[in-house]
Amino acid sequence: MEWRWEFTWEILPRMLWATGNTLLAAGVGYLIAVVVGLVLMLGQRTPYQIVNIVVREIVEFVRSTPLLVQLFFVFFVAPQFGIKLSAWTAGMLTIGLHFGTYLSEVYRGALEGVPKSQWEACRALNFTTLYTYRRIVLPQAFPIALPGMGNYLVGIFKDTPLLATIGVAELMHTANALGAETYRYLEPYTMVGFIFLIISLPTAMGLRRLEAAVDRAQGKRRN
Amino acid sequence: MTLDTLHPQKLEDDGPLVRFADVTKSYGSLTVLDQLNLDIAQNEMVSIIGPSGSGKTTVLRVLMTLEGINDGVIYVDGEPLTHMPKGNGLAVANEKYLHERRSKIGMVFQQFNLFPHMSALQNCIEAPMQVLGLSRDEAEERALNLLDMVGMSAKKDQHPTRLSGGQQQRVAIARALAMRPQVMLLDEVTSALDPEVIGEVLNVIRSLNSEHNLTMIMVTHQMGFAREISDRVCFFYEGKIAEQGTPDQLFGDPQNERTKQFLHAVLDAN
Amino acid sequence: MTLDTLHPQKLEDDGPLVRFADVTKSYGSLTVLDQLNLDIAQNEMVSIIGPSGSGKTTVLRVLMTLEGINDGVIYVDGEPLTHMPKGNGLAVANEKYLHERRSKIGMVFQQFNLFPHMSALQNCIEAPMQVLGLSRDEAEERALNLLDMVGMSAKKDQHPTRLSGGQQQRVAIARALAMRPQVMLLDEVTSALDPEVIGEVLNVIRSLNSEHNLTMIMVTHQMGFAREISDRVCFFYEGKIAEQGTPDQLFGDPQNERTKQFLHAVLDAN
Amino acid sequence: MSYIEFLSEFLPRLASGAGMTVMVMICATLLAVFISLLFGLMRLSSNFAIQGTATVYIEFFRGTSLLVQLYWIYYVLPLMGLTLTPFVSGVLALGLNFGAYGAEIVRGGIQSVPRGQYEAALALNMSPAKRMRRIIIPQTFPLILPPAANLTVELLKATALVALITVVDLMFVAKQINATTWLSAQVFGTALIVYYVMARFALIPFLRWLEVLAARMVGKA
Amino acid sequence: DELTDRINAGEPIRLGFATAIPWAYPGDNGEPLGFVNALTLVVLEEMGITNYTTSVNEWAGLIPGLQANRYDIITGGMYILKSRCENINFSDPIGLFGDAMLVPAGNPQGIHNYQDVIKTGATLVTGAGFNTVEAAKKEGVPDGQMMLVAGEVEILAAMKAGRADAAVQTFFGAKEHVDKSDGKFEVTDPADMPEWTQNWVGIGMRHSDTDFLAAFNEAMAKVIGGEKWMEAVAPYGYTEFQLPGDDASTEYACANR
Ligand SMILES: Nc1ncnc2c1ncn2[C@@H]1O[C@H](COP(=O)(O)OP(=O)(O)OP(=O)(O)O)[C@@H](O)[C@H]1O
Ligand SMILES: Nc1ncnc2c1ncn2[C@@H]1O[C@H](COP(=O)(O)OP(=O)(O)OP(=O)(O)O)[C@@H](O)[C@H]1O
Ligand SMILES: [Mg+2]
Ligand SMILES: [Mg+2]
Repeated sequence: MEWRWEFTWEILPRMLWATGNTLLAAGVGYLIAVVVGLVLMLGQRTPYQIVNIVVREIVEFVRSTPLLVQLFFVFFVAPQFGIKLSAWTAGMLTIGLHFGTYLSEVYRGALEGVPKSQWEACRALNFTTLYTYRRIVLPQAFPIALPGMGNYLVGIFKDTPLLATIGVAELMHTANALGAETYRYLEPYTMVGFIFLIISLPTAMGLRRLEAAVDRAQGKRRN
Repeated sequence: MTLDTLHPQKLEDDGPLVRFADVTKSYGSLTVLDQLNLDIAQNEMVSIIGPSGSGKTTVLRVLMTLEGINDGVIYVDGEPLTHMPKGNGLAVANEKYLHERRSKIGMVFQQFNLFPHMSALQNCIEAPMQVLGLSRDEAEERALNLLDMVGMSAKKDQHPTRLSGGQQQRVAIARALAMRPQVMLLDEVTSALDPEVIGEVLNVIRSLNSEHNLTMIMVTHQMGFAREISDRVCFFYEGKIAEQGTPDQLFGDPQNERTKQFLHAVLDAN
Repeated sequence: MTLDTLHPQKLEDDGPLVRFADVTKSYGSLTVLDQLNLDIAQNEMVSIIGPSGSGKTTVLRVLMTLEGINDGVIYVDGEPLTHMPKGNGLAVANEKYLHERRSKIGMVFQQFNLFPHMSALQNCIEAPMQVLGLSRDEAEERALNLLDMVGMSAKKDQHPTRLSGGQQQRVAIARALAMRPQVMLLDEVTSALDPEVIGEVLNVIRSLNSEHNLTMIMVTHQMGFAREISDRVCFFYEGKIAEQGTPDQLFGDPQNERTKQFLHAVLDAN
Repeated sequence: MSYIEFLSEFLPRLASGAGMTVMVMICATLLAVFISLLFGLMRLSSNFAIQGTATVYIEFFRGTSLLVQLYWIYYVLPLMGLTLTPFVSGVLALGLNFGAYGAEIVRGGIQSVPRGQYEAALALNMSPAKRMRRIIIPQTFPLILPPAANLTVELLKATALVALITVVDLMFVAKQINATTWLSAQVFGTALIVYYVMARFALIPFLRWLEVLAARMVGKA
Repeated sequence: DELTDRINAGEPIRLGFATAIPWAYPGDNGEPLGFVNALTLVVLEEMGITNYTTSVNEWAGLIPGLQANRYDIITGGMYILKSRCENINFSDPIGLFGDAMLVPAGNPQGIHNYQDVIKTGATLVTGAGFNTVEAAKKEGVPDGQMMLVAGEVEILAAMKAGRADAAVQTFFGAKEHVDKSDGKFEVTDPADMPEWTQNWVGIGMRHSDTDFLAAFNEAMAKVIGGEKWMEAVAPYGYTEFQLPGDDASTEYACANR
């Protein structure tokens, strides 16, 4: 099965248009996830045990069930109970909530990476808990969380193909359609892979830069 | 804890600023503070000396509410620290109550615990601005002033990782002093300081002590320092105060066996 | 670095064990070690004193190869430390070469740097087993012996987070001594120790010094300690040795202005 | 038919599918862990070639979607003369892909161990390998485990994709049942619950236990 | 060719199909059910081949799977279309089939074909990459009215969720859905659909396996429409109406569909 250039050029416009959709879905989804994640993480550290447990269970449920199935339910089953969201809204909300639960775990791990002695210093200076988080703990947790957060930025982008099941015409959806219409899979799939690469590579590099910059800003010595 | 032993009402006003009443603290089977009783008056400078592991740091940590206690009460300014009056008994203090109590106390740690992501100056202005609500200018003025007193103004923009041991310690001292606490807890602040700097720090502390009538409790291993600065020296042994008195008394003619032995060693060393 | 200034060939055997030849170390614009020259003989005990920020810790760090140097050469046992002979010049040393050089040197850090995931005992047997290839029994025997000498055998199974400052420091000392290095670098090891323990530690060090003819370079702020233990005292000022000599000379009648001033302060403090 | 009837009729098949899911899960996890450590360490190597290789690998597998990799291994590799069984294809794709993510986590954890620990190990003259294995890596566990747990749970769910290449796992069985009964809500609802149960009451407790273990190891707990 | 050699060597022939009731689908143990499988087995038996294995795939993966040599023939019930002919060979037609509309019971909007869809402005759902997509486009259904989802499952789900007013699929597929969704839906008469969307179905094979193709066609010619044939497919609702007819030829389909 040899590579056909003219076919490649022929489908390129459709692929690029789909790429736009993919980026949009991933971008908005990630923004939602970052915020939701923070809420879910703090929701597990409130003084109220009940709240903590409830939030914990929500996180566990969402993150331990497949996004694919969640999308199916939100889009196809929820309407039978009167909740009818557009493919796009349903898609981005679901993916955002889903990755929000992951990020909440990333945040948690990072927080535990901040030495206990830093909390003690804040006590001694009589900072309020909220303030301690905002100015002392989170800034130090941030560099620890960055690699994980980067992972999920790339990850959410990578998972947008799942939106195909509910008919959001992103890259994979288009590649499948093209493949199925023309029965040539080599070009569409290879192009998808390639497009994913040329988008996620610079992203990842940017994240590296960011990590380094943050460390420098915090006067850390690199090993 | 046994509440019946306690007298919840406020102590009379001319009473001690800090009072440990039968305070016991233990880690599992190990008793670190053993029914400790200790009163410290307004404006007094108390040094705590004693062998390693005798509970010196722990005293400061419980007073800073970094560790809970197993029995007894600690009074600050006449009011119980870890317990708040409730009905006609005592209930375990909530965060709000502790926050208000803590505002009277400041501490310098043996390991400095500076904020690594902030410059020396930022480390010092953070709390005054946020907790005391000073304006940035006021806070900076105060901080620069203190950093200058401890000879660190040249390094004010460096992050802790780029500071030497003594430099870090001096920043830590400035950070705590910037809060103008009533009671200041110093845990071996002189350990990383050379005699010269110790001299300077001494002066800073003295001046603050007189100007802002600061009360001080310091743990130290440097007898010279203890002798120099303190009104009273407490010799700790196995979580108790084995002996206490003015520097001259304690260093001059110690009564307690253990104290003698300890100070004897000191003379060997210096 | 400028290789022409160097003499790669091995120094004569009766030469110094450690030699700093015009060593310069700077962080950006800040010069921390300024063309430092320092020879230390086999079995000698050298104390380094001096104001905070004068480069004392840095000397130890570069000798331990924790920091690179910008100029000059450091010789250990006659062989260049950071550079290995190659052709008739010097090339930057590779890991293997450094590994072999380092085996002669041990260090105790100002901040202890104990391994938090290991008990006191494990901290002490890890390297002897992994690096020197001792059997667990040999390693434990050696370690327990040392922990006992520094009075820590009771806490041998505790993790560092559960040890007091002085206890951590003593474990750190034992850990370094367990490697039986030829040269031992001590950075303010006495800072967290009370005079009693200092006495004990002193004896440990002395005995090792005589038995295993250990050479020692220690940074300290406690003049008493320096005077007590060392054959030679070096007064550091701004990355240079401003003055050096036997304790009696240096403390007795210092020549250099800066030294006088510094020691004057000392007398104030003690 | 009522949900009870539905379960009594199809649960056995779903269960057997779940069995296969667990198989895939375990194999893929082992592969992923190995790759994470390998490339996580390579990323930190000072040797440019090694570091470069790791970076390329990680970015490639993070950069292209798992689905694409799966299809590549299953449909395109045979065109190049390498035909792997569906099971192997699935495990391979999952392991390689998640390994890349794991490597980043490993790297992050290692880099956040305090510098003083490297210095102490070096001062004791431990070889770079020993420094890593005995001192640094053990200390990274408390930092690495929460995100790693995330990843493992994700992997469990990602196994659903192997259904697309004819591995008879939970998702595959669910699709089969659905295609004959068309009770989508019940079928996929049940599948969802099965995944949840596997994760919530087997996988996650196990990972939490590891976290506690690690915390105790560094004397935190 | 390679396949013939393998079969002569006594190796089993590998049938590849997706789950599309009643065309072709696996039993609990993966045994080949559905009429395409049934009649394929009849032909193979005629060829003296009784030794076979099966592989159940995603519909969209059927042709790549064949090209990746993961099975030898596609018995999924594929229309013979030009685009497909470029990638694989087809046996002679095994039948002529039409699409139909799946609509809510009582067909409120009166949708019977693509033109009705355009008129009513209804939303039409079908699977991404189904041949019906091409058909709808040719008939002029605007993209705005088309809803493309992953497959049969989502098509029915979309109808149940009321996200689409009509679904277009094969008559058999639609009928299956009607049977399995207790009276919620009904299927329109295939005859109402444009004639040209009627399609012949063939068994898919690799371009390379030419000898096998010839042998298969030869054997099929003997049994098609015969007694064995008809009783094999009867349980799945395949009747003589579906028989391809004598003028049917794969070449014609490849050229015109
Ligand atoms: N990583 C670094 N980056 C920049 N400057 C540094 C760094 N490390 C040390 N310095 C500076 O180098 C100088 C010497 O540091 P060093 O730790 O040797 O001092 P020291 O003699 O040990 O002082 P102390 O007695 O307080 O420990 C100090 O002024 C310090 O600020
Ligand atoms: N978290 C802990 N868990 C268990 N034991 C502890 C803990 N913290 C301290 N200890 C023990 O409590 C005792 C007193 O500790 P503390 O830090 O008060 O000693 P110290 O007087 O400050 O000694 P040093 O002068 O060496 O700092 C020590 O024996 C120590 O091992
Ligand atoms: Mg202490
Ligand atoms: Mg120093």
